Amino acid sequence: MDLAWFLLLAPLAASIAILLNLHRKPNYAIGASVGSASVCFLTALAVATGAVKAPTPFEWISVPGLTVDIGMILDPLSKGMLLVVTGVGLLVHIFSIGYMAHDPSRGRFFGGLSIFMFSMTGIVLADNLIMLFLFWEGVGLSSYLLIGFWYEKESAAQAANKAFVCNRIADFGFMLGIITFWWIMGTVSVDPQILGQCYAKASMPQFSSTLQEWGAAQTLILHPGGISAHSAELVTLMVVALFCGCIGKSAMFPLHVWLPDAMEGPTPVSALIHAATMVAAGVYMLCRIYPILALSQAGMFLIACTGCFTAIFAALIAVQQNDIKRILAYSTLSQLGYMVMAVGCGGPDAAMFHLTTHAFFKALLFLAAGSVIHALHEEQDIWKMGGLWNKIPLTFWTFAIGMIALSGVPPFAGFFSKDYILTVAYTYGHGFYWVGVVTAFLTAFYMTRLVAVAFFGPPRTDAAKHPHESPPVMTVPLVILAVLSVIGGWGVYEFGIQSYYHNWSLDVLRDDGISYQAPAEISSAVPSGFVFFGILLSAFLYVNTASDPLNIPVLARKFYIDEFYDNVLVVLQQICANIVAWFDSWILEGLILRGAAYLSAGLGELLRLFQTGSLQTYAYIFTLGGGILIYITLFAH
Amino acid sequence: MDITLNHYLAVAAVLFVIGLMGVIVRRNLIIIYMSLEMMLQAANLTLVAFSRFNHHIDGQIFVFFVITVAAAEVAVGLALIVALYRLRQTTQVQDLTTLKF
Amino acid sequence: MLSSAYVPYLAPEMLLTVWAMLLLLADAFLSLTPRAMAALSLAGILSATLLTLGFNTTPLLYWGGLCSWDGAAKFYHVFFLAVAALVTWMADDVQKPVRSGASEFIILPLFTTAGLMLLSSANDFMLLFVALELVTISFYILVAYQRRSVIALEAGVKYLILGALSSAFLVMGVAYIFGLTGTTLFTSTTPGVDSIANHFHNDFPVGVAFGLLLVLTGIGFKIAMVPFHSWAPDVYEGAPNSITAFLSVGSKAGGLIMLIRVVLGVFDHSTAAAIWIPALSIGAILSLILGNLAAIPQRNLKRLLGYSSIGHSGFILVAIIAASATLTGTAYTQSPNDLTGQVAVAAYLVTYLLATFTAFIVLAVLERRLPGLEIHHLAGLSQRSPLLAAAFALSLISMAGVPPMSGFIAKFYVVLVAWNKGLYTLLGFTIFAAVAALYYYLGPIKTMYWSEPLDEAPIRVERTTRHVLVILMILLVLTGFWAQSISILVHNAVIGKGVPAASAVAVNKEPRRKQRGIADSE
Amino acid sequence: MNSLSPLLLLLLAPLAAMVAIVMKAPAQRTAAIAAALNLVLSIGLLFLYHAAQGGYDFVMDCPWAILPGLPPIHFHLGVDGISLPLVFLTAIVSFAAVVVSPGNIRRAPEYFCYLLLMSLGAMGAFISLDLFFFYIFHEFALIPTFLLIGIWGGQNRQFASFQITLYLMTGSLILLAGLLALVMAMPPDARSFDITTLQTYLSTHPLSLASQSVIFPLLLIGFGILVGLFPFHSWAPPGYASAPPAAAMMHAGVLKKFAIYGLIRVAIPMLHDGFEQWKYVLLILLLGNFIYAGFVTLAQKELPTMLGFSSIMHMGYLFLGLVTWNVIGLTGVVILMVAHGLSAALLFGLSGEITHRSGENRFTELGGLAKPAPLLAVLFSFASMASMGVPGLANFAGEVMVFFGSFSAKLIPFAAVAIYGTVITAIFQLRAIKTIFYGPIPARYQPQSGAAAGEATGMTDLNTLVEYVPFVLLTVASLIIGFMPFLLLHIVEPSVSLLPFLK
Repeated sequence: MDLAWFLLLAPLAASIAILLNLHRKPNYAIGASVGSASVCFLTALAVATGAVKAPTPFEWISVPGLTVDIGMILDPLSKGMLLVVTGVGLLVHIFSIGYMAHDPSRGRFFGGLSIFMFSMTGIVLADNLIMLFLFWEGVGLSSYLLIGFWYEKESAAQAANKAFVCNRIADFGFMLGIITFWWIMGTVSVDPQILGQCYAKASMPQFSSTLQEWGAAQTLILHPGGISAHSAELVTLMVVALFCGCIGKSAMFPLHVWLPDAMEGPTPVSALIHAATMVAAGVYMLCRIYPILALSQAGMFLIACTGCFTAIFAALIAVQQNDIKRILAYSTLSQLGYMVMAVGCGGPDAAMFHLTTHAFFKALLFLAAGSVIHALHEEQDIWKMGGLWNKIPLTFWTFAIGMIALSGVPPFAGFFSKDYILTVAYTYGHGFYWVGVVTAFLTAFYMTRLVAVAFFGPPRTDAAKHPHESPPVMTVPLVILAVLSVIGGWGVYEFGIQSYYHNWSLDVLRDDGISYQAPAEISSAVPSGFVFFGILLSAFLYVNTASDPLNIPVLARKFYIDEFYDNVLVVLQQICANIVAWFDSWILEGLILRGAAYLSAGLGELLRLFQTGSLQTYAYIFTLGGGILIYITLFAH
Repeated sequence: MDITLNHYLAVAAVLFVIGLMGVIVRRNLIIIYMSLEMMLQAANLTLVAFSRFNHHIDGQIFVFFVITVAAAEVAVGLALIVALYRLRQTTQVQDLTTLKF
Repeated sequence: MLSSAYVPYLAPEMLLTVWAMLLLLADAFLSLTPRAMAALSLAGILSATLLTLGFNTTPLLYWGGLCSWDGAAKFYHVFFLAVAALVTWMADDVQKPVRSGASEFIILPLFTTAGLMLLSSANDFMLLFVALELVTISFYILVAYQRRSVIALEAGVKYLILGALSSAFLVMGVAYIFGLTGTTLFTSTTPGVDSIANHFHNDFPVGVAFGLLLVLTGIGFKIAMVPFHSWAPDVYEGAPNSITAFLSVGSKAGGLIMLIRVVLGVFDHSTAAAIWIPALSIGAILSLILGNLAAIPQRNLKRLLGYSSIGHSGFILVAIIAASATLTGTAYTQSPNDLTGQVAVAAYLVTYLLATFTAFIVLAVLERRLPGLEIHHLAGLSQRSPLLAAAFALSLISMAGVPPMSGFIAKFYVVLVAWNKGLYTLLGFTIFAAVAALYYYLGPIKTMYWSEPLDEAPIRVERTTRHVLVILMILLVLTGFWAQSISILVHNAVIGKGVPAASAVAVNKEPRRKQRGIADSE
Repeated sequence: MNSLSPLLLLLLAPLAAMVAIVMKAPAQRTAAIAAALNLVLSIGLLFLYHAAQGGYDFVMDCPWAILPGLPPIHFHLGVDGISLPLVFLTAIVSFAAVVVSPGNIRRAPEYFCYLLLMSLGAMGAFISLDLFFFYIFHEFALIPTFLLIGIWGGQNRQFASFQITLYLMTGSLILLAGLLALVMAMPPDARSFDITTLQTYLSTHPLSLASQSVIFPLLLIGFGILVGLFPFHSWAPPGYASAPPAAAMMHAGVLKKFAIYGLIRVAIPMLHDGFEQWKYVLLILLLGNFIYAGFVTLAQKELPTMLGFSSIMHMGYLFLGLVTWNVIGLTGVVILMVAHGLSAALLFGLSGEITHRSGENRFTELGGLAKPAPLLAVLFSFASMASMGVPGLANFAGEVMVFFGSFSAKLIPFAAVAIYGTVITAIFQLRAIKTIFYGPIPARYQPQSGAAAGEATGMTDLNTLVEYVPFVLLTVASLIIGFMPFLLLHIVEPSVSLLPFLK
């Protein structure tokens, strides 16, 4: 058997073992889970060095016209992503040992993590869209299980449901996209070579006008099956539908609402799944199928717009949040928006680069936040913290590194990747660039606000006065991530993450001026200036304040999107459901069915009334009936 | 005036209808039973008339069968009515409405 | 005309009649126990059956053309003898309180049966009338046999008056037919001999049509066709159980074979069919609707079965209509036997016999053990006597026509022949009626199986009864699942109409047109 | 081919068990042994079947009866890749249903006899290659269903049992008329009840369009009623809600599949022109299954009725797969039939356990049961995930193939609605999980410390082997098919490819 299968089998075996028996024995469960994560990471290292080759795929579904393999693609893209996933995953596993040490159900927690590892490596390795979808749903499932880990809490259960349903809505589109993909391409494989061939096909049209394609899409909706498989509209439709998957998984507007709520889960879960890896799977998927996306200009434009809008939209909301994890969650949204925008602007390598650095520092931030929360006995409101910087120094310093990296201060990792994205955006369109810059400013602003309020100033509660530093099993992962957050963006000549992905993208893409443009040379001084301005402004406002000097309800209430969904869409749906159910039980079943039944029975009651018991009535019926019968048959026809 | 077949048939029909009316409107079982006999006799009259005018003897033979059978029927019927009278002290049909609906 | 060679065909009837008279005499002079009487009676029935079974089914007329012998005659002879056997057994075994020492309750059914048998081979209106009256008059006595019971007497009187009324209609109808054709003979083997079937091929006078309809009125009474059905629920309720079963199966079958002989044997050509097919169609539809719908609210089991019997008549009438040769259809010709409406009728009757007797035997047993025969008295029967409950349930399910019970096969045939002849309207009503029927048949099953028993005491069933019930149950299932068994029984049950003497070999498949050609050439 | 077939054993085992039970053998044990035998046998058949070439195997054919006016009836057994998975489904669900039933149920012998009869009927219908037996066997289940619901049913059982029986009887009668019409519309010398003969003949000599367009709707409505095609679905939810869990498992899991099987086997291949003509009507109706039934499901306030409507809704996928009539879609339909059978049986069984153990089936009253009953929660989650089409469970493989098939057949808007159906399913299934198992525990479901608590019932989990084995078995089967659909596909696909008129 090929060694590479261990990437999938090890966590699968661990999760099955935990499901069957080990959930009752937490320590064994932890052993199995962490062990499997280590195996994964080691195998991933072996894969990355090229020591382990891609295994022979086997047929999962095979009927004439549709073949779905279970196989692996081991190209630079997946290798890089694999290292991030398994590496960060392993660190989070280790961190969790300490973080979850006092939870009686931690066996179940680690089981969920193992399911996640299994699914996530599956997504990374998938060589076709159906397999990708399989694991795509698998990460959704593990996310659901882990968000709802404390299921006794109503809010946790609700958040888990919300996450799953939002993803499902998006997967609706994704599935449509996959099937359209198959319809157009005749395959579901995403092997770069096959995609490259499709991409190179002369028959593949390319478009530049959005409006023109919208008209065509209308044609499609009104005349199903009336267009040929290779028509242009369909390609755009496919791109948009595939992008839907990303909208759900990577929590783009308008389906972003589940991600902040997902913070109901344990913090390591937030770090691993809802910041570093799973939510980035959407971006990874876009990069994986990038040659196909690039076929539709309109689709790309839509992707870029969505990403851009989500980036600034989430950043704005983050400015007014008070829950440490929620701030980070909105920040994640915003950064994901960046990445998606990068893809849309024609820079998948930029997106992947940012994905990687973001995985480092956002995992770091979440784990450090977890450490803070742990230290303060489950306190998450930053206004109830304060003055922590010298009491839990290790946590503070690692957190600070993460914050600086995220803000994009040179020469931390975030600076390079963000700068690269802005470059790509500038090449694509200046508007995107400027929105990106403003977002960078906002990022710096709210992160500084977070640090200033949570770590500086006087302690605002008793808990904040006596925090305790976390054990080494938690702090060591922090330190490792902090180091990565610092050096992650560095590149020396051809060695570095940026050039790694850049080389990948040059391999995959053709340089035809539409799908890939060489980035323009622009100075990074402007965004950096904005970043510093943001940090300073925020520090000025927030150091040593007891309450928020800004008070913008519309931001604090997240633009009322949740309220709109809960009070309008959900209520509307329930009203529809009740109306239909009323119709079903009263009209269809009641009036029509029972009506027919009662009518028959009533008619029966009526008919038996003729049976009066009187002989004369009988004789009368006999005679009259006979007479009528004779009349009808003889004379009336 | 010639008395044709139609005259006989008409008389028979009238007899039949009178008998039928008797069955329907009279309330005493004995009377009803007599009306029934009248209906049978109407049929007999029809048979005889047809037999006579068509020169077929079969009809008249049939009449004998009908009369015989009617006699048997009357024997059984009257026995029933008597039994009923002994039990209920009535021969009125409106008292016979235990079985209904 | 009287050819002694054919007398043996009448032997079963004669045997039964003579045997019954002897038994009456024996009853007067010897002090035989009812059981012995029943045994003797059964012996008579058995010998008559053996005699009948010995005859082949080559169609012919005998007794100067007054009687006909054919597959149908043989089938119905055996059928009535089987019914008689069951009735006699019931009278002795499960109806003890009814017979109460007097033997007529056991002997009279022999006369009835003889009459029914004669009815099934009558080829002349005169004989038909006499046979019919033999049946009817003996039924008057049997129905009102419990003469200390008000209900029984009331039922008897109602049956008497309405029966006599229908007889009057029948005779009147016969008189008109006779008057306009000059004969009472249905068909004749000899071209020279006058018979009704030799008349009216091109025109069909209103008078004869009127007569035919009056005859149908009389027959409709026997088979409880709406609107001549009024007696059925009351008489079913009032009569002793064995007699109700007898009425329900025997009398109905007698009426049906009579109907078959008249409408299919004599009047089955286009001008006449234009009269009776609409009439019977209306009757069938009304019977299907009234019988099955009015049964829904019934609470008394015998009454419920009475209404359901009306409904069953509706089903059978559909098959008789479909049997008309004037309707063209697409019958299947490859199987060894044609499926005709007549075969369907016979099949229906066989399954109906099994189900009805099962039901009434159960009711007869229960009559003595339960306070009454309302549905609610059955509560918890499945726990008090699983056998009785199962037997009753099976019989009801079979009557409802649920596969794989034998009743399904019967309904299947009816649907099939109706479909073959394109009687789609009737089919629609049939399906509606089948569903409605299931509704009320499920009611007693529900009560027997779900409801808590009012009285926990188990009901003991005597051994013979038990065995008979088990056999009937097995037959109910077997004849459904091994459907061929019924078709073996009934495939010959077809009247051999108008077979010319010259080619007396004949088959029931002789094309109608050819006979007409002969008649026309006279 | 008059040799005996192992398929005969599938029928004899329950029959023998019924006889034994009547002879006073221990009811549940006997029934379970028979069902287990069938399960082992059907799994064996899955392996023995000559999968690669498709077509019928284990055939046995003996003349049964010649009825007047009808082509000869044969006792013709055989399975192909389409029916074999359904045989397996029948066996496994029957086994689960028997084992799930409480052993101390009142009037146990009767109960298990009826259950076995249902199993026998379903099994017989799937392995019969003669229209007559195909129809008759299915009807075996009608009266047992009535009695099971009536005697051992829950609330509202009287109404529900009557409604389900009468409605299904109506469907069966219409179906019967359709089947008869089909046979009778053929030229006399070609008539036959044999499904294989009919298929061969009718694929080369189709009936006239006029008769096809009359007969097909008869079959469609007949089968449609039996399977709960919108708007003929009203019998199902109250019926399933009132039925004892085992009966609901059998009916929703297995018997309903009979109608889809009939459409694949009889209606569509034999009346293909009629199908082409009526398929737009079918498409509209299946939209009703998705949207209408989906919304009604969303509004349900009790677990069993919700499951009832959801099982109606999921029939939409099967119908969509049928309409595609291409290899991908039909293979998906077969897989999905098995998958839905497993998940529906699981859900109804577990719903029965929840109702039984908590004494409650209203969502408003349930909550937090995951704490006292974790195994129940896990299994229910598995079943819900299966029903939602989460990959790794069997339903996904079937659904995804149906989607692909419908794209291939250019039914894109319908495929879109079908995929949207998975969203609706997710909404109501997750809500059910949440309200039943999550959240704080109501006080009355706290595990009781003392036994003397009287009527206050502490919620208990599935404890003994007998209690959880049936559910685990169904779950594992679903997982195996879900993870390795190719196991089943190898069996299904060659036979599906042999169907006529494939697009």
